[in-house]
Amino acid sequence: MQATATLLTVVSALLAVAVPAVALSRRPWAGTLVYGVSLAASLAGLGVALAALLAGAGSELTLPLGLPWIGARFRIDALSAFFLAVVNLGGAAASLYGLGYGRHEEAPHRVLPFYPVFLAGMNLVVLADDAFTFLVSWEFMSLASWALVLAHHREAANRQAATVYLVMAGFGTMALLLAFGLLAGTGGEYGFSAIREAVRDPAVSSLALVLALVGAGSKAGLAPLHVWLPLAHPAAPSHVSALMSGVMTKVAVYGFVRIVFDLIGEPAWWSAILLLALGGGTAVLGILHALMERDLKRLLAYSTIENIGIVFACLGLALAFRADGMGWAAALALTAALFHVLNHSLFKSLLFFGAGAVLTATGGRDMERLGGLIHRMPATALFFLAGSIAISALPPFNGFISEWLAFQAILQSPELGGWGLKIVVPAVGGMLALAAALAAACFVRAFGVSFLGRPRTPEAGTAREADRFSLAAMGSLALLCLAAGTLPGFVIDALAPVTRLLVGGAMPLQADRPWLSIVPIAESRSSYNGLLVFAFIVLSASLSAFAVHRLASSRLRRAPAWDCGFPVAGAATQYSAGGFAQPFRRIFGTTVFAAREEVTMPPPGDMRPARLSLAIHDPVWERAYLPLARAVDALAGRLNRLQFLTIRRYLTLVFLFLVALLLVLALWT
Amino acid sequence: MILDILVQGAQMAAVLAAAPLVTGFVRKVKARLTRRKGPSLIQPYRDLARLMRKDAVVAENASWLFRVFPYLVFAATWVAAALVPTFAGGLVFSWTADLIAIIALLGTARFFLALAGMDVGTAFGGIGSSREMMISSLAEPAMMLTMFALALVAGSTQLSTVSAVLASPEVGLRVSLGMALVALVMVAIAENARIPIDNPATHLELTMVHEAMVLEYSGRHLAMIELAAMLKLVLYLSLIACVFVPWGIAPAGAGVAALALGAALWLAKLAAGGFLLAFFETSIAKMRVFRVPDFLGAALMLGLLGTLLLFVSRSM
Amino acid sequence: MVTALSFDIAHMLAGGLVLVSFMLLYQDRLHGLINTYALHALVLSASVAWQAWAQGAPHLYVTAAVALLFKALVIPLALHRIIRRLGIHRDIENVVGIGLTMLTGMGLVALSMVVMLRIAADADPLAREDLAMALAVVLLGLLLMVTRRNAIGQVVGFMSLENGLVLAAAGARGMPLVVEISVAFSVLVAFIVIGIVLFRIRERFDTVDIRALDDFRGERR
Amino acid sequence: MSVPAFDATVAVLAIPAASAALLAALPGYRLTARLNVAASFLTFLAALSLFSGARGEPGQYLFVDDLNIVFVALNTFVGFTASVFSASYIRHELETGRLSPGNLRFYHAMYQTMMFGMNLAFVANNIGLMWVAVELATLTTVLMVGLYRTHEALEAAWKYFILGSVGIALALFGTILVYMAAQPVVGEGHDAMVWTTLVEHAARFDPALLNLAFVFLLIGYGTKVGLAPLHAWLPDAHAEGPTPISAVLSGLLLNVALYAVLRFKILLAASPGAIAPGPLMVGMGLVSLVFAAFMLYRRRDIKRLFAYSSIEHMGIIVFAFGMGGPLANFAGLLHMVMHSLTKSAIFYAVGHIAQVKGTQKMADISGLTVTHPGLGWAFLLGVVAIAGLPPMGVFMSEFLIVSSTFAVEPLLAIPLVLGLLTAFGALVLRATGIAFGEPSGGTAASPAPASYAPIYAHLALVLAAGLYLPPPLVGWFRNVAGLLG
Repeated sequence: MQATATLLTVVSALLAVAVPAVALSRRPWAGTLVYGVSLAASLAGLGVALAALLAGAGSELTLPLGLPWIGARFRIDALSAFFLAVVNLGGAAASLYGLGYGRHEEAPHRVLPFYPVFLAGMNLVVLADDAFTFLVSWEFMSLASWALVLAHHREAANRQAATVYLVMAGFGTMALLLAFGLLAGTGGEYGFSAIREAVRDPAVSSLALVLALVGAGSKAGLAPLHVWLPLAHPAAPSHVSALMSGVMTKVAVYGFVRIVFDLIGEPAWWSAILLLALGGGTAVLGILHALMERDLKRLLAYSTIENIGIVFACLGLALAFRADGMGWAAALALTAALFHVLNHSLFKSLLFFGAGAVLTATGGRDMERLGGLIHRMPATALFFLAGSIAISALPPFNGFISEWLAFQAILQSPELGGWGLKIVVPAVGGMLALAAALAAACFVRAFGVSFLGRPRTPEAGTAREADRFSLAAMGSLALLCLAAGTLPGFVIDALAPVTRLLVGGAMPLQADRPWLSIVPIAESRSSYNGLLVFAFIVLSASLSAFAVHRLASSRLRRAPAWDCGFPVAGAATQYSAGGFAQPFRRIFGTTVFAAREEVTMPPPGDMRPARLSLAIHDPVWERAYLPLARAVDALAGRLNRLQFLTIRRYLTLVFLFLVALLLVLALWT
Repeated sequence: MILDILVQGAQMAAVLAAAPLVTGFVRKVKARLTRRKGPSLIQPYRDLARLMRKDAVVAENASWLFRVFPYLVFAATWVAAALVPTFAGGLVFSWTADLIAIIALLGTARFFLALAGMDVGTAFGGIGSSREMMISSLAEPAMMLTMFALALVAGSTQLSTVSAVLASPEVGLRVSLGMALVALVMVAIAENARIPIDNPATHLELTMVHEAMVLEYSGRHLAMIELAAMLKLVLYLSLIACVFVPWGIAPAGAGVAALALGAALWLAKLAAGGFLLAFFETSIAKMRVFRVPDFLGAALMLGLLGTLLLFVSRSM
Repeated sequence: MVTALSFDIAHMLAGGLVLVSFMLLYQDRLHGLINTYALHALVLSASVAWQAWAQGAPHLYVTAAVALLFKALVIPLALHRIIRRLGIHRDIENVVGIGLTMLTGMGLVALSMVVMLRIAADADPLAREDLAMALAVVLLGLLLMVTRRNAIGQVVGFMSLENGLVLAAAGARGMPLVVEISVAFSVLVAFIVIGIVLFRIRERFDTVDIRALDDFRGERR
Repeated sequence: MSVPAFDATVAVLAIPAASAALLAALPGYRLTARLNVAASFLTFLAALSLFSGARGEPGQYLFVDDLNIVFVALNTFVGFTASVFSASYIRHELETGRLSPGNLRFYHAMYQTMMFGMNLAFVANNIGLMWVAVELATLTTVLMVGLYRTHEALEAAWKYFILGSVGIALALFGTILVYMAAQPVVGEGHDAMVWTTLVEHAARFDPALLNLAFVFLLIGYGTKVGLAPLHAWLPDAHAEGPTPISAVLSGLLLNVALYAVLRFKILLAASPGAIAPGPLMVGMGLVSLVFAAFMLYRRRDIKRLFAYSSIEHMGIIVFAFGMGGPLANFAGLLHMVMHSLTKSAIFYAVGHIAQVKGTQKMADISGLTVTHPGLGWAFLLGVVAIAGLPPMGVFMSEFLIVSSTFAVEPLLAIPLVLGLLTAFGALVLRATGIAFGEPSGGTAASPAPASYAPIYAHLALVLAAGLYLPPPLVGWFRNVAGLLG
C-alpha cells in the first residue's frame, strides 16, 4: 500500500476513535482506549513517514472530497515525510504520556474526543497537496486545539486564552488564504502542483511570502504575532501543551517552508532580511520573556517562541543562500532549521511532560511554590534536567547540534551579496548567541528553582513520582535527545532529500565519516563529534571520580547547610525564581519590558513587612494589541448608536442612500 | 598513530599539571606587586591535595546531583582544555570539537555549576548562580562573536587551522582582530571570575559570584571545582596565546624537538599571560555587580563590530 | 392617440401633483396638511382618469375611483377623526425649517429631471415626462416622511409617495396589475392608520423607539 | 401548454395555500402543529420532485429554472425543519403561558401563508407577481413578529412594518421602471413583465431606465435583504419575534429578497449599456459586512447578536455576487445555502437556550456545555460553522470568496478580510462566554433529545457540504453561476 494511503488510514483511525470517545468519555477505560489507539496510529504513521523519508518514495492520492473541481489531494514527498515523522513522533510520545497522565484529568470528556482529532488535523496539514485541503486541515487543527485549551474552561484565564488563540488563528488563516488566493490566481488553480508551476512576478512572490509569514508565523509564535501562544499553550492539559508547543508550531513551520521554499518561486531580496530580523528578534524576545516568567508552563511556552525564532532565522539564511545560488550553504542553513525543528519537538515535549508531572504531583505550576522535587521525583528530575541541557544548546545533547549548524551557516554568509544581509547576518548571529546564553540561564532557573533546593510549600514536599507511562514517555524522549546529540550524522543524512528538494543541494554525506563526526563542509573548516565529546566527558568524569575515591578520600559526612555560617531554616530564604531573574530584569527588562521594581520599606517601628512590587509590561501586547482592541471597541461603541435611532432617522438613512445612488446615476456617464 | 595519541595524552596531562601552577604564579605575582611575599608557587597543589584527603561534608538536603556535578564540571572543562592547541596543533582528536563546541563545553560546565549552587537551597548559592548566569549571558555571545571574527579571518572554526592561518604572514595586522583580542580578554577576565568582575580571593558575601556558588562544597568536591577553575584559566590563556601569538606551536606530526620548543614557548606564554593578568588585577578595583553588564556589553559590541567589519570588507 | 393636447394635459396634471407635493411640504398645521393631501389625491385621481382616457384603458378608471374615494375622502376624514380622538397636537414639528425643506425639495425635483433626461429620447415622451414627475413626487413624499416628527405627517408623506407610484404605474402604457397595486397600497395605508390608532402613537414615530426600549432590550450598558 | 397530472410547481404553492386556509380554521395546538409539520414536509417533497422530470416551458406566471429550483428546495427544507422545531418550541411557550391557543391558530396559518408567499416569489415568472409575493411574505412575517403582543414585540413589528412599507413602495417603483424599459421593445401588456421574455430582450432595453430601476429595486429589496444602511428593522424583528420566525427570517426571507435582487442583476448584466451592478453590490456588501461585524461587539441579546450576524453574511453574499465571475458566483450561492442552514440551526439552538435558561441576555447565560451538553455543543458547532471555520461548509464559500477576490481585486479583499475577522472575533468571544465557564442561568431540564434533531440535521448537512459537494449539486451551482454572469 502506498505511503499516502497508509497515512490517510492512520488519520481516519484517529478520527474514528474520536466517535466512541464522545460517547464513552466518562468511562474509566476510555482514556486507555483513546491514547492506546492514538499511540498505535502515531507509531504506524511514524514508521510510514520514516520509510518514505529514507526510501525517498513519494506518493500521492486524490480523494473526491473538498473543492469539487480539484478534489482533496494528498501527497508525500521528502519534506512532508520529515514533518510527518516529527508530528507522529511527538504524537506517539504524547499518547504514551497520556496513558498515564490522562488518569489525573478531571474533565476527560473534554479532552478525549478532541485529542485524536487534533493529531489527525496535524497529520492532514502536512499531507495536504492543495490549498483548500491545506487550509481546512490547518484550521481544523486550530479548532481541535482550541477545544483542548478549553478543557478546563471554568478558569476565566483559560477562556480568555482560548478566545485570543482562536482569533489569532483565524487571523493567520486569513493571511494564508490571501496568500493562496494570490498564488492561485483568477483561475482558481488551488492545487499545489499548479501553483508550483505557475510563473509569477517576484513582487507577487514576495507578497505571498509576507502573507505566509504572517499566517504561518502567527501559528508558530513569531513575534509580534506570538501573544496568544504563552496564554494558550499552558492552558491545555500538559500532553496537549506538549503537542501544541512541540508539534503544532512545527506544522506551522512546515506550512511556511512548503509555501516559501516550494510554491512561490523566487521572492525579492529583502525577504531573507525580513525573516532573519524577525527570527533573531523573536528568539531574544521569547527567551527574555521566559526568563521573567514564574509559571513553569508559560516559561516553556515562551521558550518555544525563542526556538521558533531560531528556526525562522535559519530559514531566512537558507533563503538568502538559495537566492545567491549557494546551494550547499542553503542546504546547511536549511538542515540547521529542520534539525532544530526535530530537536525542539523532542525536548519541548519532554519538558512539558515534566511540567505536567510536576503539575499533577503538586497541583501547581508556579515555580515560587515548588522546590526540592528532585528528592521526591528523581526520575522526572533527571529527564527534565536532560531536556534543560538540551534546550540550552549545550553539548553533548541535541540542541547544540542545530545551534552549531546554524553558526556554521552564518559563518558562510560573508560571501552573500547585498549590504543589508551583510549587516543583518552578523547581528542575527549575535542575537542567536545571546538567546542561547539566556536560554541556559532560563533553564538553570527553571530546573534549579523547581527541582533543587528545598520545598517551598507542603505540596511540593509531599509530591509523588509520576506514573510509569509518563516516565516511559519522558525517558524515551530524553534518550532520543541524547541520541540525536551524539549521532547527528544520521539525522543530517536523512534530511538530505529534503534539502535537495527545496534548495537543490545537500550537505555532504555524514554516515561514512570516521568516528561518526559531522562535517558540514570540509574537515579543515569545521567538525564536531558528539559521540566522542560525550564519551570523553563520561570517561574523564568517571576516571577522575574513581581516582579521587580510590587515591584520596571517599568519606562523606552529612551536616546542616553552611551558608556562610548563618543558615536560616525557612525554605522561603532560598533564592526565588523572581530573585534569580532580577539581574536579567535589571539589564534587559528595564528597556524591553519597562520593568519597574518598587520597594516599600515601612519606617522603623512599623511592623508591616517590607514589600517589593514588580511591574513588567509586554511591549508588543501594550503597543499593538491593546490599542487595536481599544480601537475596535471604540468603533463598535460609536457605531452602536445606530441601534438606537428612531424610525424617522432610519428612514432618513434610506432616503439619503437613495438620493446618493440617484446622484451617482445622474453623474455617471 | 600511537605517537599522536601520546602527544594528545601529553597535552591533557600538561594542562592538568600546569593549571595549579599558573594559578599559583598569578597569586605570587600579585603578592609581589603588592609588596607581599605571597605563598609558594606550589601552594595550590598542596591545597588541592589537602582538600582531596579531607572528608567531604555535604548538606543534609543536597541531592545526588550535588555530588556528581563537581566531576562533570571538571570533566567538561578538562575536555575543553585538552582540545585547545597548547604546544602542538593538529592533535589527533582536535577535530572532535571546534571553537564553538569548546565554548559550549564551557557552557555545559557552567550550567552544572550553577545548578549545583542552587541544590542546597541557600540564599548564597542562589545569588551566585543567578549572577554567574547573568555574567555568562553576556560573556558567551561576546565570546561567540569574537570567535566569528576569528573564524572568518581563518575561514575555519577549527582551532588548529585558525592558529595555523593566523601564524602565517599574509594575515597581517587587522583592526577586527584587534577588536577581537580586546573582547576576548574582557570575556576571559569575566569568565575566570577575576577582578574587576569578581574576586577569586574574596569571601565578602555581597561581592561574591563564583565563590558564592560553591560555598557549600568541601573536601574532594571543592577540590575538583577549584581544579576546574584553574583549568579554565589555563584554557583561556592558551586560547588567547594560540590565536594571537600562534608562533612556536608545533604543527601536526612534528618531531620531538619542535614539540619541546612548543612546550617551552607555551609555558612562557602562560607566564606572560599570568603576569599581565596579575598586573591588571592589582591596578584596578572591583566593579559593582550592575556595572558588569556595561563592561561585557562593551565586549559584545567590540566582537560584533569586528565581525561586521569582516563581513563588510569581504565584498571590498 | 397621443396628441399634443393630451400630452399637455397629462403633463399639466402630473406637474400639478408635484406642485401639491410642495404644498404638503409647506404645511405646518395638521388639518391643513390633511386637506392638502386630499387635494393631492384629487389631482392624482384626475391624472389617472386622464391617462385612462388617453390610453384607452378603462381599468384605470377604477384606480382613479379608488384614489378619489379612498384617498381623497375616507383617509383624510379618518385622519381628522384620529387627531380629534387622540388629542394630537395641531402643530407639526419639523426637523429642519420649511425653507430648507423647500430648497431640498427643489433639488430633488431637479435630480429626478436630470436622471430622467438620461433616458433615451426615443422612449415614449409621455411616459418619460410622467415618470420624471412621479419620481419627483416619490422623493418629495420620502422627504416629507423624514422631515416630520409627527406621526400623521409621516403617514401623509407615505401616502403622497404612494401617489407618485400610482402616477407612474398609470403612466406606464399597458401595465398590468395597476389596479391591484393601487388597492393593495390602500390596504397598506389602512393598516398604518389602524396601527397608529392601536398603538396610540400620538405625536411621533420617534417616541415608540427610544426611551421605552432602552430598559428592556438589554442592549445599552 | 399541456397541464400534467401532477405539477410540482403548482404543488409547491398549493399545499401551503390550502393548509393555511385549513389551519386558520382548525382549533387545537397538537393537531395544528402536526398538520403544520406535515404540510411543510409535503411541500418539501413537492419541491424535491421538481428536480426529477423534465421542466415545462416557462409559463406566463410560473416557471422553474436552475436558479430558483435551488432556492425552492432550500426554502421548503428549512421551512420543514423550522416547523418541526416550531412544534417543540411552541409547546414550551404554551406551557409557560406566553402564547395562547388562539394565537397559535393564527400563527400556523400565517406560517403557511408565509411559505406560500416565499415559494411564489421564487417560482414567479412575472416581476409584478414576484413583487406581490415578496410583499405578502413580508407582511405575514410582520404579523408574526408582533405575535407576543409585548410592547417590545409590537415595537419591533411596527418598525419592520414602516421600513418594510417604504421598501415595498420603492421596489414597486423599480418594477414599474423595468416595465417602462421593456414596453417599447417587448410591447405593451403582460409580456413586458414576464421575466424570461425580459431577459431575452434585455440587450435592447434603454440602459438609463434600467439603471434607475435597479437603484430602486436594490434599495427596495435590499431593505428586505437587510443590507446596511437599510437594515434597521432586521435586528429587532429577529430578536422580538418567536424564534422559529427568527430562523425563517434569517434563513429564508432574506434569501427571497436576495433572489429578487439577483434576478434583476441578471437583467442588468444582459444589457450592455447599463451601469454595472457589481460595484454597487460590492459596496453595499462590504458596508454591511463591516458595519455588522462591529455591531456584534456591543450586543447583549443573543438573538440580536445572530441577527447582526445575518446582516454580516448577507453582506458577504451580496459582495460575492457583486464580484461576479464563475468562482465568486458559485461561492455566493454556496454561502447563501450554507448560511440558511447554519443560521436557522443556530436560531433553533438559541430558541432552546432561551427557553432552558429563561433569558435571552447573554450575560446571564454561561456554561451551557456543562448544564446542557447536547444543546451547548450543538450551539457551539453552529457558531463555529457560521464563523467560517472548517470543516463546515461556510468555510468553503468564504475560502472561495476571499481567495478569488484577492486574486482579482486585492484592495477589496482587505476590508473584506478585516470585516470577517472582526465578526469572527466577536462571535468567538460571545460563544465562548455562553458555552463555557461556570454555569449560570436557569438549569431547566433539557428538552427531549428529539427536539435537537433539526439542529443536528442542519449541521450535519453543513458539515457534509464542507467536506463533500455531490457532483449534481456542483453542476447546478455552476449553471446558476453562469446565469449570473
